[in-house]
Amino acid sequence: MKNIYKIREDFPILNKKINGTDLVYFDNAATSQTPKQVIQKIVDYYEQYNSNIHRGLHSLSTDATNQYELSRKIIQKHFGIKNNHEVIFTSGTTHGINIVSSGLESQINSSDELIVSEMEHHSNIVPWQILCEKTDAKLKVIPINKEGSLDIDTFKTMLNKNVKFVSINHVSNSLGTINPIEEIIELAHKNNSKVLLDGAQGAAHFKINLSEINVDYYVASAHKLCGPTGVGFLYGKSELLEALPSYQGGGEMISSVTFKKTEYADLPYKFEAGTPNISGVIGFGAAIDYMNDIGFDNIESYEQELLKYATDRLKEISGIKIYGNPGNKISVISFNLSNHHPSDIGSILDQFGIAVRTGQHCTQPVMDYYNIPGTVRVSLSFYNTKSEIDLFIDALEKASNMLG
Amino acid sequence: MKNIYKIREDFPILNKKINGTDLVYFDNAATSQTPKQVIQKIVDYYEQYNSNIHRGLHSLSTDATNQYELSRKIIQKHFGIKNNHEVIFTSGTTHGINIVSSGLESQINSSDELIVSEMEHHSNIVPWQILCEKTDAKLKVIPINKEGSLDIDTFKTMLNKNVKFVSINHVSNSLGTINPIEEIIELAHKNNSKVLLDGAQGAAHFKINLSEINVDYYVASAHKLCGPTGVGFLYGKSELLEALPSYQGGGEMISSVTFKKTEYADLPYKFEAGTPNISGVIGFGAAIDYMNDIGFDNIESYEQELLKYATDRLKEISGIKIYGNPGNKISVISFNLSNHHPSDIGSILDQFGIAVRTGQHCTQPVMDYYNIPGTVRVSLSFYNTKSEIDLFIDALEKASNMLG
Amino acid sequence: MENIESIQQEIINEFDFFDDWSEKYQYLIDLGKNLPTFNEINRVDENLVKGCQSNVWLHAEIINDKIFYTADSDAIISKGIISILISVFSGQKPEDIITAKIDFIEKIGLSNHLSQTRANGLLAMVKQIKIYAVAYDSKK
Amino acid sequence: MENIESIQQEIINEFDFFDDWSEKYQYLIDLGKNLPTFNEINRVDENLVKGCQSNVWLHAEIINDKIFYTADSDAIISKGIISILISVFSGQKPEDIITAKIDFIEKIGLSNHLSQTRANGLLAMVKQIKIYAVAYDSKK
Ligand SMILES: Cc1ncc(COP(=O)(O)O)c(C=O)c1O
Ligand SMILES: Cc1ncc(COP(=O)(O)O)c(C=O)c1O
Repeated sequence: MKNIYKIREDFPILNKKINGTDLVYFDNAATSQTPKQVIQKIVDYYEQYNSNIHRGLHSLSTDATNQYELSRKIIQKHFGIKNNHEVIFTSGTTHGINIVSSGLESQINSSDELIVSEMEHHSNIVPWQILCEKTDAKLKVIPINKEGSLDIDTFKTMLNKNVKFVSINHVSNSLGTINPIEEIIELAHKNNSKVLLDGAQGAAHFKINLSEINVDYYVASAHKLCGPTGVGFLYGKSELLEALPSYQGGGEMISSVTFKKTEYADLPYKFEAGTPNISGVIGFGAAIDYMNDIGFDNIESYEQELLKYATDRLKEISGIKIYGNPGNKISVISFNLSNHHPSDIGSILDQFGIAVRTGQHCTQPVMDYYNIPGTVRVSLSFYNTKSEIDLFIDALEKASNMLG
Repeated sequence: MKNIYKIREDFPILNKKINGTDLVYFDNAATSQTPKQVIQKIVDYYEQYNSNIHRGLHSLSTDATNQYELSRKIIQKHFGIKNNHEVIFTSGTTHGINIVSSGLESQINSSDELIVSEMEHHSNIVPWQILCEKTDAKLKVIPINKEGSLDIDTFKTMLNKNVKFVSINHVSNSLGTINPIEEIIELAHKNNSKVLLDGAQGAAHFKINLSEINVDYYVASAHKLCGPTGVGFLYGKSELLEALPSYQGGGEMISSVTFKKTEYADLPYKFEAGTPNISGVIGFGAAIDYMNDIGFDNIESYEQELLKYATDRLKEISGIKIYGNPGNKISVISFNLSNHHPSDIGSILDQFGIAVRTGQHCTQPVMDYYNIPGTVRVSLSFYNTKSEIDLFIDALEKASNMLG
Repeated sequence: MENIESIQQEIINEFDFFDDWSEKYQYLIDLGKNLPTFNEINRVDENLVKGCQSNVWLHAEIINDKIFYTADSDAIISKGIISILISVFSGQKPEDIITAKIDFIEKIGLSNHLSQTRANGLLAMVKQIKIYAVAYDSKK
Repeated sequence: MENIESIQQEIINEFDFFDDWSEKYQYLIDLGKNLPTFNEINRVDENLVKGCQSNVWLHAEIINDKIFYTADSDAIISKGIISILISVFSGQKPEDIITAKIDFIEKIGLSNHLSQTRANGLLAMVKQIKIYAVAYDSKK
């Protein structure tokens, strides 16, 4: 991998001081930081060729359209997607899931069942609850076990001819668990159920080939992938996206409008109504290029090294309880310290310049499962270092002393 | 007003060369350009305090949340909105209209009527067509006249007890017409119909006080207001927004999730599911601050001066036909030259570095009304100059000669 | 009973002794630990203060025209903050609580050391304290 | 009839004479004006080429195993572009059209002077020309 200190130079925010001390940013699962290459790409857009895209005849519009469509190609290639028009730009993971869940309304009826898991992010629970409310379909939940893994045996027993859809995250944002998605997809497909994979957490940590795993839908957010806020993408197999009604009406997504009859445009435009987040999409492409320059293999192995180091060091502290101990996990550690409330730990760590997330992490069912109000979550990225982990451990020990 | 050349220094893109000559950007109605103050604000976000907002305990999250919420306050104040929670951030005008149109589904039935006008942007037609398809309600259309004004007398005869909703643009993007919205709102309210105002074009050209005009819903996009792409806002009266179901399910918009029961958060979060376009929202606030620094009164009078100058100079050219001649219009001129196709004019103007938009401008019914394939649209902004208009007129004359 | 203003002044004086944020936090934590035990009967949803990251329960009762507050939280720093608020407001008259100007929070320099989320929580607590006062006042 | 490659070369030579974009555009415009009149019978929706900013109609018929194209547009520059395409492809054999490598567009330096929208339109026209050839070829 490129030298870690060289990498850190790419991230201006890592020079920031908090309360007089160096920022240690361990909240990467909420939002990753943005390298200057991506920031510069966004600045270039606004300084050089800011313009509305498609249908414009002038040069700026041509440049903006080309760069926007280049991002689609970068994403297509990176995620191993067969057809360019299967990449739909969204405002983020949540938006992508909602396009699918709301679009399925006419295909789902009261005898159908949908499956999610107990470890899903609220964004992958609530849209399906809404769909079930509208259609009277049943929402079933794959349970988790103490290790924080999915109970695949139970999942197998849940599959029956009524199960039309399985929506599951690749990686849990609160526990870090990497789910056995190949197995889940195969089981679901044998059962004629379609599968949506929530890649919000997975996409940042390893490369995935969507054609190979043969998933039906996939969603992710740029802001968790070194990219800008307000943009993400939805992948869907052509024939499924074509069968899905468009989510929003507006400009760009139609080919002809009269008050008698409106004709919808082809994929992907059918789902991209209105002026999109052009600078965001362009920054998204730059972010994926940036991460590929670092190399996902390098990222993965370095992050695993950080994970091991942080876990080992955390375990030295008495009273630490880590939630989730699955065989496969990303560099996310959710823990509590003695009986201290996570928000007490988080507030004190912040005074030491250490940014962690505390609370339920939008996964209330996971907290309910462990019967806790929340956790302190440390999520490490490829630009973090072992010495930052040391600072964090020091601060945590001090917090522990203060709280007594 | 601040000196125009000082203002132009704020816009880096205005130094751009196209095909060897200076860029003349006259496509402001599609997307306005972005001043360096706004670009810097976006850069600051990514370099200083990029973080997921709300519920975070650490400093970055506090900073990001404060700045995000500050933008809500800036918008609230600028648009004369009573309550802060009545400002909902969206990904743009199209998104805002769709939140309302799709949310009304349960309140509209087959005996109801909805009214739009013949001059609406597709984004303010298609969502209502979809709603009507779902509910069997009727979509009625206020006709326009040769001047490009709404036929208010006909509108009056269209109002009856079945009309539940009127959705109308403040300013036409293809003709520039400023509609008599106070009158329309009053007539609609007397008829117990709610009104949505599409402010995509109006917001950039003059200040509007939403409480005073007493409109029920209002939508706009930042990218037409010197702000970034992928962000806009929806205003709605509290009681109406509360009665509207949330548009998307996900994080942030719920207060509690269990598989038995999910409780939705209060306004505005109920409509802001998922990680929003944080940098976009913050840039949006900076853009409104920037425009207020220039002063909307100044902007309005200077743009009217440009409009008059451009119109006069255009009329000197033989074969020019301008579409729309309403009493009140913004600095937008839609025209054709002899029998030349607008795309021929546009292509040649582009070679001279002049960016105009050609085609239907997402208002096909307007083109159908005039029975033309499209127009050349020149849309001027407060950072344009009379000498740019001269360059445009020169180029247009040359184009006319070339086309013969 | 001292009045609200002078109690605030005492708190400000107290915090003036501290050199840095960690001493302030330690003080809050100690206050939190010494908060009187909350009557379990009052640990009900109606007493939950909305808008805090941790659960905060706030109970009020009126005795001889004065309002007495008791409270609890599952987070110790929240408890420390509550403890200060109780020392300011508990035992005061509804009309005084309603009109009180609360400025000690900035003056003790705590607002710099509270995240937005916690600051919102604190505001929510003050608001709830005042709402109780308004409710009792209007019943008189 | 010359073959596709040599016709392309002639076009490239022709454009080499021009000094700047305006001469190229003027040439396209003149070509557009001289495009033979389109038979009104063929102005049907099925002949519309999708993806152009202006309407482009393209008709093909086979005479003695060769394909003859006629076309029209409501925009003159599109007509000029079509005119060149017709001179390249019309009268050629389906199999030659299918396999032809089209590189004159970049070589005449027009791609720099065509907006993306027009370039897409041009691609759409070439695609449609090839689709007709494939259709006739498979019927043989
Ligand atoms: C009048 C009007 N309404 C709606 C829109 C759609 O705005 P957006 O593409 O930002 O969603 C536009 C943009 O061109 C417009 O001019
Ligand atoms: C697993 C998972 N799914 C979905 C989301 C929602 O992503 P966004 O907020 O970008 O829409 C997140 C973000 O925290 C996540 O971690």
